[in-house]
Amino acid sequence: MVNYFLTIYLVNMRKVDFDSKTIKEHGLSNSEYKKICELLNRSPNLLELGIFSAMWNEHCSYKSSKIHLKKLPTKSKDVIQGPGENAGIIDIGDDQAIVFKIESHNHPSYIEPYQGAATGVGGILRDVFTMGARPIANLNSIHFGSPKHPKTKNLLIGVVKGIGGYGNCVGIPTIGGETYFDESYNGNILVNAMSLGLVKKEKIFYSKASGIDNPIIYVGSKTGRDGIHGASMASSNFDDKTEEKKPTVQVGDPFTEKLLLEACQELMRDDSIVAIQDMGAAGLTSSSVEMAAKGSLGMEINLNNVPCRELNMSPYEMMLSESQERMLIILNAAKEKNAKKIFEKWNLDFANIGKTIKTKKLILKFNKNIVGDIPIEALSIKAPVYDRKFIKKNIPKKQIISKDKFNKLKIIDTLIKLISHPNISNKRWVWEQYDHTVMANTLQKPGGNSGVVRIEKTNKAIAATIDSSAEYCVAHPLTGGKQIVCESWRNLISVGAKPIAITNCLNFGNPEKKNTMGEFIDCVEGISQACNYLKYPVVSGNVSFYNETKEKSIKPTPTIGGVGLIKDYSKMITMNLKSENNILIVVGKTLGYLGQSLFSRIILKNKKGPPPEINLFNEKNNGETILELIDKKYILSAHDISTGGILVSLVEMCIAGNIGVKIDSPKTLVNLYEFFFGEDQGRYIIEIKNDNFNEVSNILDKNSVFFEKIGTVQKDKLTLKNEFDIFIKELIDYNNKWFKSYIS
Amino acid sequence: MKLSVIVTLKKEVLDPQGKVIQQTIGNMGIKNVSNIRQGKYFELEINEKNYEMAKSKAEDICKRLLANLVIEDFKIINN
Amino acid sequence: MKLSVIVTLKKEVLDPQGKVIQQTIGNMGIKNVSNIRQGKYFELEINEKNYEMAKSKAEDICKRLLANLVIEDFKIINN
Amino acid sequence: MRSSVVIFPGSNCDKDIAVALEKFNFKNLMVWHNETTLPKSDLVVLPGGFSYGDYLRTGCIAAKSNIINGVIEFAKKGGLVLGICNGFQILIETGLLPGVLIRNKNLNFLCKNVYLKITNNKNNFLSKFNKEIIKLHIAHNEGNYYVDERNLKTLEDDNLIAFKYCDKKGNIAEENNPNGSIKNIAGIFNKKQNILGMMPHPERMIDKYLSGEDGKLFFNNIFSKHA
Ligand SMILES: Nc1ncnc2c1ncn2[C@@H]1O[C@H](COP(=O)(O)OP(=O)(O)O)[C@@H](O)[C@H]1O
Ligand SMILES: [Mg+2]
Repeated sequence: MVNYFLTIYLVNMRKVDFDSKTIKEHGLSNSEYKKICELLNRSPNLLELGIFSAMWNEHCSYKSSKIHLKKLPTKSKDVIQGPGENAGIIDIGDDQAIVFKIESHNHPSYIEPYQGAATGVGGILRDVFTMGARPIANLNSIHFGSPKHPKTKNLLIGVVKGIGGYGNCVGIPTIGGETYFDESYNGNILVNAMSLGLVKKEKIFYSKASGIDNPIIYVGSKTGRDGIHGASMASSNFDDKTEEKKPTVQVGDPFTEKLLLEACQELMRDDSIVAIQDMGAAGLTSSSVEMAAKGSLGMEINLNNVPCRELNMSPYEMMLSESQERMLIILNAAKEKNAKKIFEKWNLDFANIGKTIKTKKLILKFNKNIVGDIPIEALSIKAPVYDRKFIKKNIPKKQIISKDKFNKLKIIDTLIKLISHPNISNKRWVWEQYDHTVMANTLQKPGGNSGVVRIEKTNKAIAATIDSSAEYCVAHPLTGGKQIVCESWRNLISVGAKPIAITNCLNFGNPEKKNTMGEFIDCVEGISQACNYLKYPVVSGNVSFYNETKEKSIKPTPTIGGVGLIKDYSKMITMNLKSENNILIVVGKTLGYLGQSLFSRIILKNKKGPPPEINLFNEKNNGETILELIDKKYILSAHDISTGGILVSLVEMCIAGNIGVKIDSPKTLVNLYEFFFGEDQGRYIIEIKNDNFNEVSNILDKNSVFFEKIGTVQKDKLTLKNEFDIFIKELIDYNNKWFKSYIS
Repeated sequence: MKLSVIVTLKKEVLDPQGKVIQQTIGNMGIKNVSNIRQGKYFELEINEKNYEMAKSKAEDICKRLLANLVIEDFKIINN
Repeated sequence: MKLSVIVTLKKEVLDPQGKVIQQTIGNMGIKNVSNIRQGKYFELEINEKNYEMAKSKAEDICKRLLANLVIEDFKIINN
Repeated sequence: MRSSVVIFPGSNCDKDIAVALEKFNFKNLMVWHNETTLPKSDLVVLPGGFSYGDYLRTGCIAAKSNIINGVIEFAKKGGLVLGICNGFQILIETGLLPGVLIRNKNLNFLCKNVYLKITNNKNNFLSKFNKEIIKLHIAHNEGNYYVDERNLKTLEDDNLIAFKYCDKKGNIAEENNPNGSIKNIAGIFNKKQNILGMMPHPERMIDKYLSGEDGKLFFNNIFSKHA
C-alpha cells in the first residue's frame, strides 16, 4: 500500500499517473480517474486524488441514485426546505419550524457497534443543529441478523448502548424506533438514526457560502487520524478485508457534542454566521466543497491552521479525517472576535483556517506551498452520475393456501407464537436504555404508535415515527415502497397527528447489480406514488448502498421517518385501551389477505406471494376520517393494524392498557385465520364509548369508510367464544419473554 | 493465580476521558502534566497450575471480552 | 516522564461490572476464573526532572482527582 | 422564593428544572459553573445530566468547579440544596452527602417510572406530601447507591433516608430495586436535612400530560415552606 500519510506532493510537481491499484484503493474506477485528469487538465497529486475519492464516492455524490431520487415529491405548502440541505424543514405555524433528517451508520456499526452507533447519532444531531434548531427528539431503526447468528447478540447490545450512550449524554429524548431481526442482515446490520429539532423560522441557518474574503472558521474537536476514508468504506461491499479497515472507526465524544450544540446556539443568537455546516462524512473536504459549491465561490484553506490532535498530520489526513464533533462556519468578518469568545467559553477549538475566494476553486495551502488546487465544480456538479442498468421484479404469483393447513392450528396457540416472536416481542429492553423523558416534554414514549413531544409554551405537539418493511419490499419493491409510507402515515394518524412530511433512509445492496438497482428504483417509485397521493412529501434523506457481505445482499430496506403535527395536544390519542364496556371498531375493510404476512411466514413457513395491495384512496380516506373522529373527541384509543393483523394489534392495545377484550365472533365469510391474521392495509382499531356508536357510524358512513365492531373492553382477559379465554397478564409475559431470555 | 490486565486505547484513537481529565488537572492549578490517557484495569483470579496456562486463558478472555481490539490494546501482567 | 496509575475499588465495595464480566466469562464456557475486579488505569506524562518529584505529583493528582478514597485505592507504577 | 440552578458543562436537565421551578412560582436564576459566588437564593439546585461527560467518575469533575465552594458555604449556613440525578452524584463527590453512586447492577442505563416510598417527611422538602407512595421517573446509568455499614447505620438511625424504591403498594423488596441500591435507597439527606440528593427526576412529572404529576408535590412543598 502507498504510504499516503507521509508523502506530500506539490501541485504540478508530478507527472506520473497513479497505478490502478492506488486508484482502486481510493474507490475510483479507471474511467473515473481518467475523468479526473481531464477535469484538472493534469494528473492529480495524492491529496487531490484523496479528495476526489471522498467526493465522488457513492455516499457523497449519490451517483447511482441521483436521477431516481428526482422522482420523489418534495414540496407542499408546509415545506420550508426540501432535500439538498443538511436537513429538511417544515412549517408548524406560529413562526416555528421542525428540522429533521435520518442518517445511516451501517458499516461502522458492524465493525464497532458501540462507537458506530454512537457516532451515527452524533452525526444526525449535528445535521439538525447546524441549521439553527435545538434537537428535541431522536428515533432510530436498527436491523440485525438472525438472533441465532453468533454475532447478533453482541451487535445488538453494542448498538443499543451506543445509541443511548450518545443521545442520553447530549440530553435529547429518544422517543421511538424499530428493532428487527432477519438473517439477511447477518453480515451487514443497519443502524439508521433520525433526529428532529425545533427552530424559529427567521433563525434558520443554511450551508450556502456567500461573500468574498469571509473567514472560514473551524470549531469543535481537534482533527485526528480517525475515520480516514470512512465515506468510501460506506461505498463498498464488506469483504474479508473488512477487518483490516478497522482503524477507520471513529470514536464519539457526546460531551463535546453537547458543548458544541450550546456554543452554536449561543453564536446563532445574532447574525454572525453567513453559512454553517457540520463536518460529516469526508470531513473537511465535503463540508468546504459543498458550502463553496452552493455559494458558487471558492475557498482557500491554510491547513497549518487546522487544529490537530496528533503530531505531523499530513494534508491528506486532515482533509479526509472523519473526526467527530466538528463544524465549519463562514463568518461575518466583523464578528470573529466575539465568536471566538463564545467557543472559548465552551472550551472548544476555534480556528480561522482560510477565506472565501472569488475563483471557484478549492485551494489548499500547507507550509506556504499550494498542495491542492481543484475546481469546485469538478468535485460537485461535474462528479459522475450513473444511470445504472436494472431489472424490475414482477409481482409474484398469489399463493393459494389449502384449507387443511388451518385445520391443524389453534387461534390462541398461533397468537402466542406470534407475540412471542423476536420481531413482535416487546422492545422495552431496548428503549429503557434510552432516556426518553429528558427535556420534560415527552407525551408519548417508545412503545406506542408514534413518539410525541410537545412544543413548550404552545398547545402543539410533534409526533414522529420510523418504519420499514423489508419483507414486503423484497417480495415486491413497488408495493413495499408504498406500504411503508402508508404505515408511517397511519402511525401518525393513530395519535391524532396530521402527517406533514417524511425523511427516508434507503438501505440497499450493491447498485452495480441489476437486481439491486431494480429494487431501488421500484421502492423509490412506490414511496413517490404514496407520498404524492397522500401529500406527504420527502424533505430529506439518505441513501446507503453496498449493504452486502460476500456478495450476499440485505433485503431492500427503505426506512421512512414520518413527522406529524398535533395542533392541540390535549386531544392526543394513545393506544392503551381505556375502560370496560367501551366498544372496539375495526376501521377499513378486512379481506383476510395473508400473502407475506407474519402468519404466513412464521406459522405456515411460506415466504412466497405478493404483499398486500395498497389502495391509496382508502388509505387517505380512512386516515382523514380517523382524524375527524379524533377531532370530535369520539376516539378514546387507537392503533393501526400492521404486522400480525387484527389480533396482534388488539393484544398490543390490551397489553398497553393492561385490560381485556371480549372479541365478537366475526360474521365475515373468510376463515378465522384470515380474518385475525390477515394484513390488509389501511386499517385501524379504535375504542369508543358505546353511547357514541351512532354518531361514529354516521361519520364513517358519510365518508364511505368500511367498519365493523369487533369487541368490547372487559376486565383482565382476552376472550373469543368457543376459542380461548386468556389473562392479559399471561399475554404480557409471552410478549416480554423472548427479549428477556435472549439478553440474559 | 492472580493476573492483571491493562486495556488501553490505541494511540491514534480519541480518548475523550483523558482529554477532560487533563484539562481538569490544569484547571486545578497542577502544572507540567502534558498528557493523560485513561484505560481499564482488571484483576483475574484464575485457577490454573502454572503461569503459562493462566496467561493463555487471560489472553483468550481479553481477546474475546475485555478488550475491543478494534480500538484497544491489552497487556497481561503477573502480580 | 511517564507514570502509570492503577485505581481499584476497595475490597468491601461491590463491583457490579466485575461481577457481570465474571458471569459472562462463565457463560462463554471459560472455566476456572473465580474472581474478577475492574479498576481504572491511567498513563500520565509528567514533566519533572526526577522520578520522586513526578511520583509525588502523581500522588497528589490521585488523591485530589483520580481516586475517590472513600471507595478506591490507588497505586503508582513506574513504566 | 428564590432559586438558583447551577449549569455545568454537560448538564442537560438544567432547563427542565428551571421550567419546573418557574411554573411553581420560584424566581429562578441560572448560574454558570465558573462563577465564584451564588446569587441570593433560598434554594440551590444541582441539575441532572452528564457534567463533563460523566468521565472519570460521575460527578467528580463538576465537584471541583469554582461554584462548588459557594454551594458548600450556602449549605453550611442551612440553605436548601437539592441535587437531582447527576446533581446527587456531584453532592456525593463534594462530600456533602455520604456514600457513592456506582453503575446500575445490570450495567444498563435505565429510563422508567418507579414507585418511591417517602421514609422521612419531617423536613423542608417532603413535609407537605399528602401521600406516602409516589411515582417518579428515573433515567441514569449510575444510581446504584452504596455506603459502608457505619454510614448506613447513621443514615438509618438519624432517619436520613428520603425515599426508597418500592412497588405500587409500598413494598420495599429486591424486585422493585431498579439499580441495585443498598436498602433500595433512592435519595438521602445530610444530617441537618437541608441537603437532599435523589436519583429520580421530579421535574419530569409536573403536569397531567407527562407520565405523572407527583413531581408537583415536590415543588409546591418547598415553595410553601419558604414563601
Ligand atoms: N430501537 C428502538 N428504539 C426506540 N423504540 C423502539 C425501538 N424498537 C422498538 N421500539 C418501540 O417499540 C414499539 C413497537 O415497534 P414496532 O413493532 O416497530 O411498532 P409498529 O409496528 O407499530 O411501527 C414502537 O412504539 C417503537 O417506538
Ligand atoms: Mg404502528
